[in-house]
Amino acid sequence: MPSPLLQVENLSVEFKTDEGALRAVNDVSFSVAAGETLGLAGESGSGKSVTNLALLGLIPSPPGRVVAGRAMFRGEDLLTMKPDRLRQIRGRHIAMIFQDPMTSLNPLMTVADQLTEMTRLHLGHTARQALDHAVMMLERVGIPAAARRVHDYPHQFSGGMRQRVMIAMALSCKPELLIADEPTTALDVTIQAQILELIRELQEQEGTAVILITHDLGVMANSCRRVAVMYAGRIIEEAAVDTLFYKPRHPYTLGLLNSRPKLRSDGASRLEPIPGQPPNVALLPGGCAFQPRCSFAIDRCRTDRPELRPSPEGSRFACHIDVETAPTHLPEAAEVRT
Amino acid sequence: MSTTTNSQAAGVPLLEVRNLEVHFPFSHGPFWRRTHGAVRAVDGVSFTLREGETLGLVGESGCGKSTTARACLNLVHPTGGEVLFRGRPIQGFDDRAMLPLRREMQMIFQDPFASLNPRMTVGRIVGEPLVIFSDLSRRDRELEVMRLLELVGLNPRFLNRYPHEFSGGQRQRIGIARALAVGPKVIFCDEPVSALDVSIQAQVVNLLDDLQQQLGLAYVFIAHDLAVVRHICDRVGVMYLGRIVEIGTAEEIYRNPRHPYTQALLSAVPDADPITERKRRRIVLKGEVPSPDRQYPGCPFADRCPIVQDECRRSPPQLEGIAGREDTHRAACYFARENLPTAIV
Amino acid sequence: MPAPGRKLLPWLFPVFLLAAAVWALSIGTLPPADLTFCNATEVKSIDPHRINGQPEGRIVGALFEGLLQRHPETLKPIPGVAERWEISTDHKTYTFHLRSNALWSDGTPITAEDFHYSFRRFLLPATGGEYSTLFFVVKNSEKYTKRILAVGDPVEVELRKPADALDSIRGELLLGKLLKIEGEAPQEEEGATSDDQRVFVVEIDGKQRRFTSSKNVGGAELCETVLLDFREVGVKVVGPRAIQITLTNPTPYFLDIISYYPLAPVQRACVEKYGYPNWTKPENIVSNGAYRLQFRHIRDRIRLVKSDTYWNRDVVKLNTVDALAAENLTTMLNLYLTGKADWITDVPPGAKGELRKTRPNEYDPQPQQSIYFYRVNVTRKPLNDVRVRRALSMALDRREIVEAGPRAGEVPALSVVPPGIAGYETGLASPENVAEAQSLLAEAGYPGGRGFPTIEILYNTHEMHRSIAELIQSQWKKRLGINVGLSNQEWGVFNSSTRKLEYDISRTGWIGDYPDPNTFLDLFVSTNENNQTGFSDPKYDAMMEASGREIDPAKRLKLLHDAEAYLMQQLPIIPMFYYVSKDMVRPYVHGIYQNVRDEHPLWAMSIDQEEKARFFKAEGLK
Amino acid sequence: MIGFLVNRLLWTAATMWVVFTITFFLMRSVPGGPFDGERKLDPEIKRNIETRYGTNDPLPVQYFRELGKVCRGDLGPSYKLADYTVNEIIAQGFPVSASLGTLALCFAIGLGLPVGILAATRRGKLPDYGSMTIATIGMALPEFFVAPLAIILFVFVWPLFPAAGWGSWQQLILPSVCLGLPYAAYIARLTRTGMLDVLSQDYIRTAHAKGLAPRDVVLRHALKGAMLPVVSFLGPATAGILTGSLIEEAIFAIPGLGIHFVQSAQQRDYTLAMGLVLLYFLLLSLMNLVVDVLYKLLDPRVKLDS
Repeated sequence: MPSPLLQVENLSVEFKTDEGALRAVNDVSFSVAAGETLGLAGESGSGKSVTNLALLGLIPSPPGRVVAGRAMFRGEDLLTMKPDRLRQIRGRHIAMIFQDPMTSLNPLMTVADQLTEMTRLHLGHTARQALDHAVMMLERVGIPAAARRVHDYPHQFSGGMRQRVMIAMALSCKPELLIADEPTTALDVTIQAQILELIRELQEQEGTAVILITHDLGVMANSCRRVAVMYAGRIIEEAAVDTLFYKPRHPYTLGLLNSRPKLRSDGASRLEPIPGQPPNVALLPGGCAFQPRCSFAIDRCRTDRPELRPSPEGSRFACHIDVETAPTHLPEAAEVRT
Repeated sequence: MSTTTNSQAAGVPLLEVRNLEVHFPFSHGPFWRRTHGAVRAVDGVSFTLREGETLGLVGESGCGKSTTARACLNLVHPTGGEVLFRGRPIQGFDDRAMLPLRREMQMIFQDPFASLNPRMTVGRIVGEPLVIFSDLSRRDRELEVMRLLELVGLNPRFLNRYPHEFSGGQRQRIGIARALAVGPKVIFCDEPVSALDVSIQAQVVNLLDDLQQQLGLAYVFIAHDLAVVRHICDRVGVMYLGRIVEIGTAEEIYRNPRHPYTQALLSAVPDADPITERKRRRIVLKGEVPSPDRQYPGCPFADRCPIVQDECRRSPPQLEGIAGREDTHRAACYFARENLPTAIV
Repeated sequence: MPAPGRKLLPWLFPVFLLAAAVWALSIGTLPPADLTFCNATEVKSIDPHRINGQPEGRIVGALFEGLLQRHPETLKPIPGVAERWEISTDHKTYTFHLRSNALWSDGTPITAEDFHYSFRRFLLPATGGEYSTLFFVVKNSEKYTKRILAVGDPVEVELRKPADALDSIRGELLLGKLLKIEGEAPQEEEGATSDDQRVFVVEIDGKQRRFTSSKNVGGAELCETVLLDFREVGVKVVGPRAIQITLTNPTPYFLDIISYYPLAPVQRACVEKYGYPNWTKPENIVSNGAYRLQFRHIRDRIRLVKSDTYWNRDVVKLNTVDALAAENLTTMLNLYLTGKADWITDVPPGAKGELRKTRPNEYDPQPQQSIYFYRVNVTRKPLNDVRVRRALSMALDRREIVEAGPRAGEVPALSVVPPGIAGYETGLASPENVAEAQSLLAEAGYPGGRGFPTIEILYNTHEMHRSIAELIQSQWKKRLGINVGLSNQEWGVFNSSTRKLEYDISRTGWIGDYPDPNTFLDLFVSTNENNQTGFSDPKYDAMMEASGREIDPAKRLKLLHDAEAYLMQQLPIIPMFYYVSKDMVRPYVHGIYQNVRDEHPLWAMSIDQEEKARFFKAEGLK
Repeated sequence: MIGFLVNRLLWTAATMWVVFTITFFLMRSVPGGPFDGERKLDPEIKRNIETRYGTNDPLPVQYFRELGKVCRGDLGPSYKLADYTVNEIIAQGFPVSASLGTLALCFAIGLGLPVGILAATRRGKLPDYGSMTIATIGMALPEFFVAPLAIILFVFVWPLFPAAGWGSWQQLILPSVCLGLPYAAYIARLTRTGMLDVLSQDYIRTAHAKGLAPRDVVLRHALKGAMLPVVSFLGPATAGILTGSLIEEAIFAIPGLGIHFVQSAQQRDYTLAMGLVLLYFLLLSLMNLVVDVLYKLLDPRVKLDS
């Protein structure tokens, strides 16, 4: 088996808060192979964005701090690397795109400035080369009249176009890995479809590996080959996309799938929500973090934290029970309310 | 009053919107401002809402769905058309005259946090409408607030807590409780679940479902999440550039969309089903939603339409019933009645 | 293409800042003058006929010279443009003979005609000379300036001049006889004065014509003004270099007046060519004093250079003199201490005590002919009772006031006329006597201050006035048991309140215009505008009137003494202290003498350079 | 852009007219006139002077006459500095005040901006706390305290600069530093706040993700945005500082306009006070216009709409 492009091992990230240290990412391990698309799913606060920001040393520090783990990228540990070396990797080898293209692009600089500064920095382009390259990249992401529009400011582009600019910028140095953090959440569905399609196309052409962070199960089903689901700072299930959707092993994954209304169902059936509220990472219960909301929970879940274990389908999941056979019961009403 | 029941019996809808227009004029010039044009946020929208029914309004951002709702409540002043509540026009009502109607029509918003005053306790937030609209004593008001909290699935003991102590889903429940306090007949839900986590969305959707059953509420449900709309709505209107381009029962719209825009919209929604996703064919629309500050002589969708014909650019198509299903399905497309291939598998 | 402005912006900003800095620093440096002094303010004007202040006097005194000037030490009148003069036996007619070598700065000789023109200009209503009252001792001059006309008077009618004519040129004059005045003279008003709507019927060349200066009156010819025929005024040219001045009454201090700077001449050709104010510009001005004006920078400095046409140029030692306009007293002291000013005309109150101790030969305050006093509104109860006023005065500890308030060795005052006028004995008020004061107050019906209403001291907003008022407040409270309130007002409002008698007790200062008791005592005559106390006493008026008619100097001074003694019994004002001089002068500056009017003509000054060098070395200055 | 400028200039003219009218009547409504001194003038002589200046005409007549003159750019003669017209006084005083103010601003920006940036990038560390404490004190200390202190230190204790006066570069240093200090403090605080605000933006994270060095992130991506609040502060501040400072000019004997502002009001020098008020508001309007244009140049999203 070829060594993966990125191998994250036991990553833990803490934030200092008034209530003490808050472990936003807890013992997370995963790997991404070259050219692969890994989905990172989970709700807000589950730690999926922090995980990826930590890889590039972009957590605001203080209060954030990587407390444990390794992230091997092309034989080097991103987490212990000197800042200078890490800056050479950022943008050049690992690029990121973010959720909101309006706030992620500098509103006071032209698109040309923002695109060229990367290639001039990493590829040593001259101003002329860099501008040509920027126009070429804009053309590739489908921006019409790129040679003219390259001198525009971000606000002169629509939301979808801005995200294309972000993608052009991220890919302009041909990085080996693209981290896309909720790239389509702020966009309309029609534009979302265009952007996802664009990422897929470029990925195929360049062989870029992608970590796609999303909470949208539809996007995941559409774009990912492998998916890791995070809950309360941990990966609780990791599987090939089909396995995850058709044979989920973790009650949380199952709950997520069941709580989504289906576009093509008749709409008459009642939704099955996951009860309770998303966890506050600062106040996690002992045992399994999902246990207070889990309809399968048994006594052991309250005391023992389940470790990731392999399933027959080749996935990994962190649960004491087998959702296919276990009896379900609703958690107590009082807990639902809190 | 007996007349009310009569009129209901006679089929007068709870809410009727006729040719609603909201244009925001923009103008500039030294001293004397000249109107140069208008953002045609809502441009001739008509629909009806019956008691206990849920009407969904879908469309891309900027298509005018929220403005339509606000105009119905007179939160923005319509520049044209009529809104009739139980057959009575409410246009031109000043804030005072709107008061009794605010008892009937309430609104909940996308961002529950932004719409709750952070310096007021939940008890005050929910009880505030009661102060205005009822003459309950303080004690009775408190009891009523507790009943409302219970109704939306919150612990009544939370009365004295502040909004920041709640999670997003709970805040949305507080917003719903506040809307319910005056006993409305219609609630305009403006993207009520899109800011919520997936696992919580379903809770709120179910809550809205339950409340509708218990209280006989009618909803105007605005969302861009087509799956949620499908789930909760009886009828759906698809909006584009301030107009309804297709309207009908949810079943009809989702199973048999006739407007090319509806078809494209539906085809763009990724489904949480990897196999379907791999097989499906998408109608990829060219470009983006054009600016609503222009007036289009023909069909506003013409520039992006995959099946556009010359006549589409000449005069705008009107909403017309689909042959055989005139009562339940109408679309504004010259080719809607033809048997076009639909993109949905 | 991108907008070029935005790309350049980050560079434009520092470039702009740099350019601004260079521009600000590019102002040329001036070579220092021989003598630099702080004149304490920007002068209002250098037109002799329009000024009245001491700082103005210093500049005008250097630029212009009148018929007479004053001795720098004694202030006695000494020859100026006039080399000699004759006084008639009735002491009413003075004939001045001009020296032949007196020249204007443009080289033309000064003639009697120049003085005639200047006096007429000084008196002309349109000039608005504030000090023209000084010259009212001259026959008919008051009638001329104030337009006091009676039927039958010979008059001059000044016709309307073109709108664009310079104001210094007069319109065509018609001479005639006043036949009739229609309408009332305008009444005095607070605030702006009203339109003079009188119509004057004048016979000119045997024809009757009607004139008015008001645009709002019909049926009459519009003219600039109708005045008494100036030939009636006691100013007459009696030879190319001889001018005769006739007075209404014998006025012993007339020579003091004629030597005062507002009576300096201006050159008609210059004034009428440029008009006011342009003739005062350095490039236009023609003067006749020891110095010429080189330039004026507003609020910065006035530079004077020695005039090479001045008749007495040989005595003038300093070639250039700078008068700084610095107003802040601390700043003036700083300039002085750092060697940038050789003479400052005032020092900060807080430093006075220290400077008197440490630099006694540089700062040595001497009593002046100026006084600080409180006006008492004698129209208000209970201040209309003379016993109350005397009680108030006698209850004061003036020594304590002087030491706590101005703190520069000021002298407690019990008279209005400051000491130091030769031959005059001041009439004193009763000295401090608390017991007597208490009994007077009891006599007036307020034993121990009981029943005495609260009165208020009004002063213009100023630290020193406040501290003095507070002290007086506590002295009266302690010694008389009466309650006194304090009220301060901004300068303009304060003046207005005082003028309208809207006060109980109000503070004032007064500087004598000429070295004669009259300049102080005349204030309290019923008709004097600056009386402002409501005091109107026929006996006092008569005493002052009598002194005005007396020819014999000694007898006259005795009459004035009696008047002052009477005034100090009546006490419409409560004298507090006499001011002292405030000058601080480097020891190497010679020719500045202590005198009671703080007048120091520049022509008498010199600098001992060797002494200056020694001094600077000793002080560590550059 | 042209339309915007025309519109703004029209508004400026309208504002100036309103300011003129208010000032005109306000000044004349307070007791005391320009020719009322401590000594009361003989009424006839006062009338003569008032006739000279036309201040005894009915108010409406005066109003329209003055307005007409102001419209022609003639501010009339000063009543108190009688040898000069107000135009001359402003022409002499304004360059002095303006150059002092400009230098003070140079100093304030040159000091405040780097300090603010430093404080923001070292947030919560010693440079931050230290500089912000000093800045707070700097803003709180009144000029009449700072300037004498500076004189004691740099004129007497350590004689580096002259005590007062105008004309050489040495004389400019102390007053411009003293005048600029509170502005420097304020600018430092504004820069810090603006910088912190910008540094927390998503696009700064993007810039870091691109691999830019921290210095480049701050200077190229953050500085412009952080300048926006500073620019809007500098507009009105510049108008104020260019028209002179009473205290600095008095203490350092600088022949600027600052003292005139107070004295013309106190002495009821109507024309001079009017001229200065109009000058100030004109500058204020122009500076606000400059700020708007600068804003547009700094932030392309801003639309220059009236």
